[in-house]
Amino acid sequence: MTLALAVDISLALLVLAVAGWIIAVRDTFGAVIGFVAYGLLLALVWVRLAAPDVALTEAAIGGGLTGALLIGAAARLRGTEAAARAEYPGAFTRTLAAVLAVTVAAALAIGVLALPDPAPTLAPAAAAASLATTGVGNPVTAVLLAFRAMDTLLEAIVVLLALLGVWSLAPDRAWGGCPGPRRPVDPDGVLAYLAQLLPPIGIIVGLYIFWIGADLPGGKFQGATILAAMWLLVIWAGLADTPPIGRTWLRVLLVAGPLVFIAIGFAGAITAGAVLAYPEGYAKPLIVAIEIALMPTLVLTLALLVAGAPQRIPPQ
Amino acid sequence: MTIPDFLLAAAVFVLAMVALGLVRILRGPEEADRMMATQLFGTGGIAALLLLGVATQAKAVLDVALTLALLAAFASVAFARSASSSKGDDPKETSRQ
Amino acid sequence: MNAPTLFGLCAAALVGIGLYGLIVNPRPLRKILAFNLVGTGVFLLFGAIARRGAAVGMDGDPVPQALLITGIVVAFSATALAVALVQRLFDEAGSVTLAPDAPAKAPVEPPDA
Amino acid sequence: MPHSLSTPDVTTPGGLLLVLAVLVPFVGMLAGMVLGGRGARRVALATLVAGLAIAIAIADALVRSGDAVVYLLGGWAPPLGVALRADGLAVVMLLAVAVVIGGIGVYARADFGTPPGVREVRAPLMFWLLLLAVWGSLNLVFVSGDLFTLYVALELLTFAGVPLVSLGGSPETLRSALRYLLYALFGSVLYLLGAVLLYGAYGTLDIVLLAARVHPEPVTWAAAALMTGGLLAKTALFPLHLWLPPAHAGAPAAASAVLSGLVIKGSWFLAVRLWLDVFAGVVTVPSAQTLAALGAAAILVGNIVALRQARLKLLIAYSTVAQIGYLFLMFPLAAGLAAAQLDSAAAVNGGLLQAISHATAKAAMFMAAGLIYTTLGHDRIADLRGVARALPMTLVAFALGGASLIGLPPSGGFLAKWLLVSAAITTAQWWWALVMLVGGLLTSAYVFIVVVRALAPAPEGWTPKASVPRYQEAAVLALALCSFLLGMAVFCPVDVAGIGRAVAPGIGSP
Repeated sequence: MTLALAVDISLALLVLAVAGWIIAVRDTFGAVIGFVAYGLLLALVWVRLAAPDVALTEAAIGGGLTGALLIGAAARLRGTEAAARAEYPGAFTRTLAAVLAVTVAAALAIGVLALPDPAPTLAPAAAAASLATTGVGNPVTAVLLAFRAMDTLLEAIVVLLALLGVWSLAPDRAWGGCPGPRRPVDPDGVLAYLAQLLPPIGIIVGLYIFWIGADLPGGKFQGATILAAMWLLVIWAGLADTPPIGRTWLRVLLVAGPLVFIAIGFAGAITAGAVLAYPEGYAKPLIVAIEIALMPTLVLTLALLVAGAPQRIPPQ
Repeated sequence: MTIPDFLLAAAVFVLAMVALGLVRILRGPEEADRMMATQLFGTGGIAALLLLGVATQAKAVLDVALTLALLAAFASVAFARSASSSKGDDPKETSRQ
Repeated sequence: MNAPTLFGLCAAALVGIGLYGLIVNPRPLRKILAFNLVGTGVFLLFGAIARRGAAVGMDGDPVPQALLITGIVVAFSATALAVALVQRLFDEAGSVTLAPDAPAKAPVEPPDA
Repeated sequence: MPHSLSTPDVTTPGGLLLVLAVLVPFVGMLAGMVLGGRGARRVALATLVAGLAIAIAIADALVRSGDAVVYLLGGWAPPLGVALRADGLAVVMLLAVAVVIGGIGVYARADFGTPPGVREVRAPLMFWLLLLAVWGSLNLVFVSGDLFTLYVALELLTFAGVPLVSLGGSPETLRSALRYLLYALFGSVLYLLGAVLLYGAYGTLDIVLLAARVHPEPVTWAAAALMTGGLLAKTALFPLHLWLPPAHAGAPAAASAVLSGLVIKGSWFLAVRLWLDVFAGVVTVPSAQTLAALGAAAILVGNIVALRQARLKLLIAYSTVAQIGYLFLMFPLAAGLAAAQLDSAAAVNGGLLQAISHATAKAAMFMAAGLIYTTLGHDRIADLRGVARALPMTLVAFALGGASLIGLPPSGGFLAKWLLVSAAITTAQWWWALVMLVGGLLTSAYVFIVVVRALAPAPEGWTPKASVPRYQEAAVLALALCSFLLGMAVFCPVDVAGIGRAVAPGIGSP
């Protein structure tokens, strides 16, 4: 057994232990905190699987943003814990669930062991196509914005649609108002201090991760997540408020990214012969342009998804 | 023992320490204990990550560590916020103004 | 055993653990957590498959890696929508139970009332 | 070779229309979001017209070329790129959805307006944006040729459908929406798991390439089982149907029409696509029989529970549970025909017709129930007296829709059930015919009860609570007539649904 394998095995066991804890623990808050730790461990796993782009995404979204979202919800729902105890299913259902879970896991395990060797891969095709035609050094970015640009466009729409869904949960009287409760400002509090200290660093890191994405691991989703987290930090410290969702500037910024993406996509039908194709020599600048246009959209959407449904009309 | 091997061994050691932190999470009893344990967990995880990164000479690992460090702080802010908001203000109150 | 196989098996176990929690735990927030566990299991399996596809100097197949980023963002959106629904339900009803509290049928009235 | 999609990997004339069919509704949604309030409704209604025109143009391109319409996005061919493909099945669904969305849009114009003096109201804005989102996602489900893009399409459909359920905002609808969301997420994660396994085994997510590469082995079976299971949860096939009735019955009428008529057809269509095109040579006749057995149980349980409902909207919702069952009877019939070396198109067309006639009929019935609710102030079946007098057109529409569900000639439901029953008899699977017969009888019982109650004269001095605009009634009647006259499709000179599909050896053949 090599040392590298020892690292992997201890990591896998830790991941499984935390996952088991998340399911088994009685207290929901404990489970959520476990999930934050779980996200961190997964980022390590992704590094071990030589997927730094995914590791960055997992570190930013899995542990960070999802964790914060769930912590807030668990805190608010604390009072419902006791009532749920009575609803646990009986031994029969639990046994049935266990049988189903074990069956699926076993089938998957057999599937994993039966995967063909050598593994089918698109790496050679992507390598040949990406540098030659897109000029983008990071093959993952080339896949996201050239070969499978449609998925990325649709994903931007998915995020926006989810935000619309969250907004649709506003009470009618709060429509057009600000998401989340108003935070009292405590200028001397630790939170306010942190909210002044961290964002400048975070913004630089976020922009850096975004910018290197064209050639190295990184990109708009990871960068946007970091920026969104910094904005939320400032909001939670009470130093800024969430924008009222009725504002035109907000709506314009929210749709600008996908619309620019679609516009550049259709321009490709004229200049390069296919929708979402790029004319020769212009691939890299156009890809960067799409990423820049998507950036504000993603930052706003991701942060507002965490902020939740509008709850109050701001005083005029 | 070569340098990468030493770094990998160190990573295993740190992961073992992280596992001890896990036990702390499991024991509780207060939510703040758990959150502190997660923070410890975060620091240990980042350390392990950096060790692995240097051992395997993957430069991007530094960026991952940077991101993790930033967002670990963010998650603890979310925790602090929830701890303070659960004491006083009823979300229903604020929504009815 | 190599790393992709190891993490592939780990992924299978994660899916199983998540599925169990998804079915057994009645609390919506715990179901959301369990769904996220299943989701990460699926992603991890895809990641293992990507790693197996390492070729021509690349450490992994970039196509699954790119799709994984999309998948993680989609899973986050789903989580955010679900959490918002749970919170609104709590605000409106004061509880988050998924069990139908009222019988599915409206009370039947006599035909000539 | 079990190759049922005969498509070359080049962009065909009219291929660009497929991109438009997917993106135009989404662009409408984005524009509506910025314009807000009244602007969103205007954009939505304009998009309805444009979308219908696009669907017709695609159908024209398909019939003209006699082969599937294909578009390679970015000029990249699969497996690296993503292809959009529309064969006959997809085009028929595209057209049907465009028509139904159009009808719903006209109907909803009255219910979802922004009152004067207000800039923007939540429910109307959301309805129009979500309607466009549902449409774009459905079109994507129909034309996408890539399993991961289809996963994104399924998620889009979920995210558009869930807020439609909880549009009213009451605790019950929120609970239904949450239950629906959890089922749907569970379904899509299983689907994705299957797709991931397929990529691991065969190195592609493209449907045509996969169809050529898959062979019967444990990985493929596991993938097929997981994907099918996930899609069944999303389609609400018995016994995974529990989320559907409260979710569909609690929404506003137009939203119920979208959910019950259209949204569930997305995941069903994907199941059909997988079984006929990807796993044709892999799945076995017994597995197809299992699907149909669940369908038969859905028909019986759904219809019986529908009969016992006291409220009209819940009755219609349970009838959806039953009608979904019919959609799954086609699998063993197509398999049986293929196994007997016969053309399986009859069974496939039967299933397709069932999907379309149910979409039109169910949308019409839900909207009719909405008009009845507005007029009476309630929808208690025992208390429907006076409806025939106040809403004659609506009651006719309800009856026509019901006739299509029962399967009376010349309705689309009749032709669908005729094709399925004859396939059942040809392949000596008479028990499915029997189930359809019993299902028809049960359906006629509850449609009859509703119509008879509604025909009773109103009590003395009764006046409607509110009057409804004529065009709403007309939209409902138009959709119901579509469903009722769909049986005329038998006179269609070409088998549009079969275009772009080679005669498939189909399920069970090696």
